[in-house]
Amino acid sequence: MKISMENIHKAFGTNQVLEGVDMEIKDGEVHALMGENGAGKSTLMKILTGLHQKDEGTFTIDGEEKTFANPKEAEQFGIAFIHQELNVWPDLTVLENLFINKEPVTKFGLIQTKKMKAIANEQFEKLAVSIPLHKEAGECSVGEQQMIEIAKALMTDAKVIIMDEPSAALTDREIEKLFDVIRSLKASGVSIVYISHRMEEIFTICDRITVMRDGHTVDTTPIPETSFDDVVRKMVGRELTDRFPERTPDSGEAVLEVKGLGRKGVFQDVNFNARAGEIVGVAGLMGAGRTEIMRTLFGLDGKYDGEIFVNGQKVDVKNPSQAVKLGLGFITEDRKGEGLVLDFPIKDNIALPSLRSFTKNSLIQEKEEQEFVDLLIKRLTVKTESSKTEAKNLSGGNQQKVVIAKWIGIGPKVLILDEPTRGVDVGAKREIYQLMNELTDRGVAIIMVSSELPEVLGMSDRVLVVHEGTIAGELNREEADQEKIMTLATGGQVNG
Amino acid sequence: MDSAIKGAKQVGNITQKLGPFVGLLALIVVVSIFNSSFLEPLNLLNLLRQVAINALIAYGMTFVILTGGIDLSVGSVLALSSALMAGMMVSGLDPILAIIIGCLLGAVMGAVNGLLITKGKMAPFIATLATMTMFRGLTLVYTDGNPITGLGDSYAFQLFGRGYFLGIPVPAITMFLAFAVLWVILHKTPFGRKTYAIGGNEKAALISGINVSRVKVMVYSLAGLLSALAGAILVSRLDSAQPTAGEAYELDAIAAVVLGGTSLSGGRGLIIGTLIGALIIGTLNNGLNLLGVSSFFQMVVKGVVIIIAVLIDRKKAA
Amino acid sequence: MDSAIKGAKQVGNITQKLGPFVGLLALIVVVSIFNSSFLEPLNLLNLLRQVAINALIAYGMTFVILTGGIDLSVGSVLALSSALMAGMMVSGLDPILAIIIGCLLGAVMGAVNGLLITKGKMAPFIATLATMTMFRGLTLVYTDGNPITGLGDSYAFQLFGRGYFLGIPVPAITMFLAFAVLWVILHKTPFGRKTYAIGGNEKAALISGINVSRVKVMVYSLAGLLSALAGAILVSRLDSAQPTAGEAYELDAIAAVVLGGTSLSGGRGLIIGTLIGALIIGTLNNGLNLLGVSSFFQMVVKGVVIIIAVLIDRKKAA
Amino acid sequence: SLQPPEWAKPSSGSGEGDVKVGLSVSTLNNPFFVSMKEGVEQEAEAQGMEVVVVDAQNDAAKQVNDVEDLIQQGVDVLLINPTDSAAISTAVQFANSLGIPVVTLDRSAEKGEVATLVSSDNEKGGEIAGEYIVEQVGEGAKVAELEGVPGASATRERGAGFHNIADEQLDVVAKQTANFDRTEGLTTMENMLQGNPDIEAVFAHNDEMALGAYQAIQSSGRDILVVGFDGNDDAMSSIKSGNLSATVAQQPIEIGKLAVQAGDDVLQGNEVEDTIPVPLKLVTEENVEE
Ligand SMILES: Nc1ncnc2c1ncn2[C@@H]1O[C@H](COP(=O)(O)OP(=O)(O)OP(=O)(O)O)[C@@H](O)[C@H]1O
Ligand SMILES: Nc1ncnc2c1ncn2[C@@H]1O[C@H](COP(=O)(O)OP(=O)(O)OP(=O)(O)O)[C@@H](O)[C@H]1O
Ligand SMILES: [Mg+2]
Ligand SMILES: [Mg+2]
Repeated sequence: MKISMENIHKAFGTNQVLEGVDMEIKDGEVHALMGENGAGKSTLMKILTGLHQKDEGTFTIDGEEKTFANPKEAEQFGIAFIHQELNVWPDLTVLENLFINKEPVTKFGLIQTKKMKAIANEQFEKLAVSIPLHKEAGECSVGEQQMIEIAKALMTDAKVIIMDEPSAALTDREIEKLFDVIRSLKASGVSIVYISHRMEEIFTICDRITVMRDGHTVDTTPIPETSFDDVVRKMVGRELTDRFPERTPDSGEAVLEVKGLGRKGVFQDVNFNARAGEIVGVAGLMGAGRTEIMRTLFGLDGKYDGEIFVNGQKVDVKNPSQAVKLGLGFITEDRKGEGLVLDFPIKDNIALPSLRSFTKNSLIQEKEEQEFVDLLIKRLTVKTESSKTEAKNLSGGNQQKVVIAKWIGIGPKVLILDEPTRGVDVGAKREIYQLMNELTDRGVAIIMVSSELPEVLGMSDRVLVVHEGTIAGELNREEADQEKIMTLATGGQVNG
Repeated sequence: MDSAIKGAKQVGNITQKLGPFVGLLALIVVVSIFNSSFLEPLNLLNLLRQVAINALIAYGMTFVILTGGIDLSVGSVLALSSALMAGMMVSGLDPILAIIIGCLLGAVMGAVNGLLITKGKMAPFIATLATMTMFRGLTLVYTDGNPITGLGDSYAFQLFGRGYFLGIPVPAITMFLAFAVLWVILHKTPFGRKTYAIGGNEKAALISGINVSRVKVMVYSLAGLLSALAGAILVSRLDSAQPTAGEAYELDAIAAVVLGGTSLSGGRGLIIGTLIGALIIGTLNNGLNLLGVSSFFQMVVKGVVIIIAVLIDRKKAA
Repeated sequence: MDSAIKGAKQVGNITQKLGPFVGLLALIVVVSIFNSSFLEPLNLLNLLRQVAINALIAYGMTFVILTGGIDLSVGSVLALSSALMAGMMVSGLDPILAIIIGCLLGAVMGAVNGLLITKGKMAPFIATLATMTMFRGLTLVYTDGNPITGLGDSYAFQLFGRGYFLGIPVPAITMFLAFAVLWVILHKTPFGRKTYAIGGNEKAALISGINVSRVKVMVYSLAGLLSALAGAILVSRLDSAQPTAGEAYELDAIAAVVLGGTSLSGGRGLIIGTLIGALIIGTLNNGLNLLGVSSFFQMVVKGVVIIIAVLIDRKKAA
Repeated sequence: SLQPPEWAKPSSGSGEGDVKVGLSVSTLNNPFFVSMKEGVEQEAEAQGMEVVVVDAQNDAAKQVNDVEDLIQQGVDVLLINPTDSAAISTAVQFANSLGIPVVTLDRSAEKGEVATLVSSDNEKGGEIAGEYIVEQVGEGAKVAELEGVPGASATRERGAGFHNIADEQLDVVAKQTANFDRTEGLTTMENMLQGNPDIEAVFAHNDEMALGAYQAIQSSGRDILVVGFDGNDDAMSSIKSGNLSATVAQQPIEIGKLAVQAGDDVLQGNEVEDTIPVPLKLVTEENVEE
């Protein structure tokens, strides 16, 4: 199927998102679509598949002009869409999730469960996925949920599959599996639109790349004719030097120490520490339990085994409010669901954990608050008109900066960052890395959980590798490399 | 370890499903210890008949709550549709035909709710709060505040609320039949699946191409239809249509749904739970009467029982 | 263009805030065209006095709804606390002291709701549905179903519900004073900010170190306290405590909050809106009475007005 | 069939030992019915009978269930104070089918076999109130009416009686329901006064509303005649202190007592009248001490 989009315009209210986008998808190619957060990539694909309606422009499919009224129509026409936001029903089983709104029925209108199972098993085999079909989707890890979404799209026998950041929640092993599938789809003539912020992936799997900036198409080039730096320049509109800013680690005393930390059935016997001015990277496969360890450490999951020390003092972290008082900050992996009050202005979001520090006589001192917030917004270069803009109107990268600003505001001793750059574009990523450096220079200890190995290697002073709920090994900056981390993450041994 | 966790989870799942049932059994045991006449056949038949009205309304409420909504207007829909039915009967229409038309009118009232919620984008709570007031007012206007009587003595009509078939009260039979039909709709048809999908994740349902508005309108219509059916039973039982019928019935129906383990935030629950929930409430009402508990204390006990039941359910879920 | 957009947004924002106010004005104009006696000073004073009770309850409801909850028990809390106040007065306690203790007891009842919701992890709808039944039952048990009378004739107590201060009815003064205090709490203190944050995103609030449970318990206690205060006014107005007082008051309070533009899903809304919402409902009741509309039609009109008001609000938001 | 199956019917012959009386009351949230219940209990105790009381909380459907539950407990005679005379019919018929005699209190049943109705004559009471108002404020005076719960028989009958007089001799300028509730009586009256400043008298379908209306009138500083209905304690003391003008007093305790006696008569096989009227009395400041 050949799709060409010409001069697409779209505005949400007064927000002009697309201002003349052109793009062409050929038969059997893997076409990368890149651009900064908020460039309009997802919006373009949503319009193509009938979820939003365009204001202007034309879609031509195999030579004929075509506009879909709703996603179902697009799907019936052979265009499947794996959305950036996961569309799972946590209370339904995996099987039910796979077949929502396309259940096969008997002539009496009853659902044929057996037939559904057969189709699903076949599909999972192709993807080498082994999720039990009767498991509730809510009990699956984010990565598993992503695989369900992928399977769902493949089941439709689509001729074009749009993948909007499919790898954001996957680790390298799953990504490899996904690439195998993409290659075999391509071989059978299926076209793929692949949206991602991860450069390495783009250069591994894609044939051509279209870059978008500020609602326009910059250009489309075959992958062999372009380079990493070239793409970045087109995306951000200026030259960007190194991906990772230089670090001059200078670590002090251990600020946080964890001994024998465990929670029944989730993780056990976790020991590590984090020193002032140090970045500790935490790597592992999807579902290894990294997030769970951090949640427990922050008092989010209640009772735990083992001991936690802050500044050498044994502490009992029963809830987040105690964690915050102890000087811990937690940037979670789900910034929309857990990091931000989306309806709040930026100001209120940033001030939330530090309300106490500018409250006098039980009243919030609004001037002090405003100054405090303005300072942070400036320091983190949050791109916004004013501090009164609601958080939901910011792009992903800027939202992430707001979350970080909010925690910098409490003057933390320890900052836990869980997947700090997931879904964040290269430009914003670099700024976040720079911030992390600034923080460590001021003596903050940073624990960075990440599934992006280049990031772990590029930023960490020390790397902890988690495997099935235990720390499988610890590597220092010099000895850490991709291979050793993967070996430990998959249960292997590394000597040294 | 993995299989142990799985095992534990499955047990958890089963007790979750059985939870309301165990509660009902416990309640029955307690009541029959204190008053042996509870278990007499006639009382059990009475109990089933008494439960039927709330159960029917609560079935519809289950669908509504599964989509993440709520319907406060069920009692007023019951009142208005039963007044209209009675009006038709008085004017000489065949009672069974009147009931059928009345049920369809109930469905139309439900559709009004559905349209306000989908097309009007109103919160279900507010939309149905407004129609609750409105339909009640219309009932009073239509009946001029008086009961409608003189419904004739069609045997079939009398049977509908008062009769027995094979020794079982007809309302109870209606209740079980409706249960069977609705169970199939909810668990075996795409419509049922969509109901769950909308409540579980409305955005995702929309993206999956589900016509969310249409499903919702149908769900609220179903709730209206079932309320009207309950109203028909009431009209036959009371041999009249009461303008004040059905007041506060929404609360009993919601309580039945929740006692049955359905989540108020939508997407999770079973209709069998609702039937059991309705039986729990009915047993409580009947049992407390049999035990001679004063009506004032009955209210206190009912409140406490709901709290305990839900708390136990929470404990299990955790 | 950019500043034009900004301008448009601000206008949008202002009309959103002014929406309920414009609605109120329109209503006042309509009513006074049809019946000139509406605008007479005495009627306006009466209106304010009539609105006070609903407004006080609705203030508390605003906090509750802002956290994303709901409180169905406000009417029962009003009844139980006013019965207890009257009981204390009859037994010779100083009436003002009795009112203060009664308000604290109301706060305790609210705290029970809060604890069921936070510690018991119950859905607010169900927890307060249960306590609504329970507190009502306790009121009936305590009063034995009879009004409590013979409250003595303390002048201060009589003033509280019936008196005037500087020509303004005391309940209206209470209503405005409470408004001022609550406005400051909601918009100028960390507690208010936390209330919004919890409703906006409870998980994010928790992770930001907010003690969500404590804030919620305090919010429900506040709602209980304000219901009890409304109860005190009612006791003084009626010179007695009625066991059936406050029935269905939760509906009027919720309607006031929603008419005032507060979102039922929490996190968004203003207390000034609630005051206006209460005035709209009061004007409607008073106006329809003045116009001699039959009470049956009044219900229909009220339903329709709520629907129209909310629909207009939605249109503006879109 | 309209009959319960044979196998389910309770084994009759529970008539041994004490006589058991079942009383189903429309509501106990109202002092009038509480007094009636007390009358039943006093008389039953005097006669050595056992009483079981259930409260329908003004819900006609609940009352039908209540009666079934009473029968389940093996009562020998049913005393029913219906929430609605039409709606209670099927319950009466059910009792009839099991051979349990039924006496109704205050309101009757439209269908089914009722041994007797013990009640005050509400319509007559409405007329008494109307006549008293004419007598006090003169023919053609402007009056207001506070109605009870819409559709309740007391509302209908008292209203009908009142209008028998008022339609001829008075000018009813305002008429609103206040649902038998004191709070609503207060606010409704306030609003009525606003719309109709020249009202001279108010008839309220019960004392609760009358007392609420009185509060409204008092704070408006006007002098308006208020007539209630029922004669409960609160109203009596209000009349005593010269606030309420009058009330049409019923004798709920008497109704209860007479009902038990009638039930006893039926059980003994004695003849009883179709209706047993309980006298009403206009209570004013002059005769309130009696
Ligand atoms: N439904 C909507 N209503 C209003 N604005 C929207 C809506 N959807 C997207 N936007 C805005 O449109 C712009 C483009 O968003 P889009 O999601 O297409 O970006 P993206 O390129 O996919 O970014 P990312 O890399 O962060 O996924 C953003 O400014 C976003 O805030
Ligand atoms: N809400 C949940 N309910 C049930 N199980 C869960 C839930 N969240 C996580 N798990 C399970 O807990 C385990 C650890 O998950 P965790 O999120 O800590 O992994 P992770 O290493 O952070 O990986 P990810 O990259 O997926 O975030 C996984 O087996 C996952 O399936
Ligand atoms: Mg996107
Ligand atoms: Mg994780």
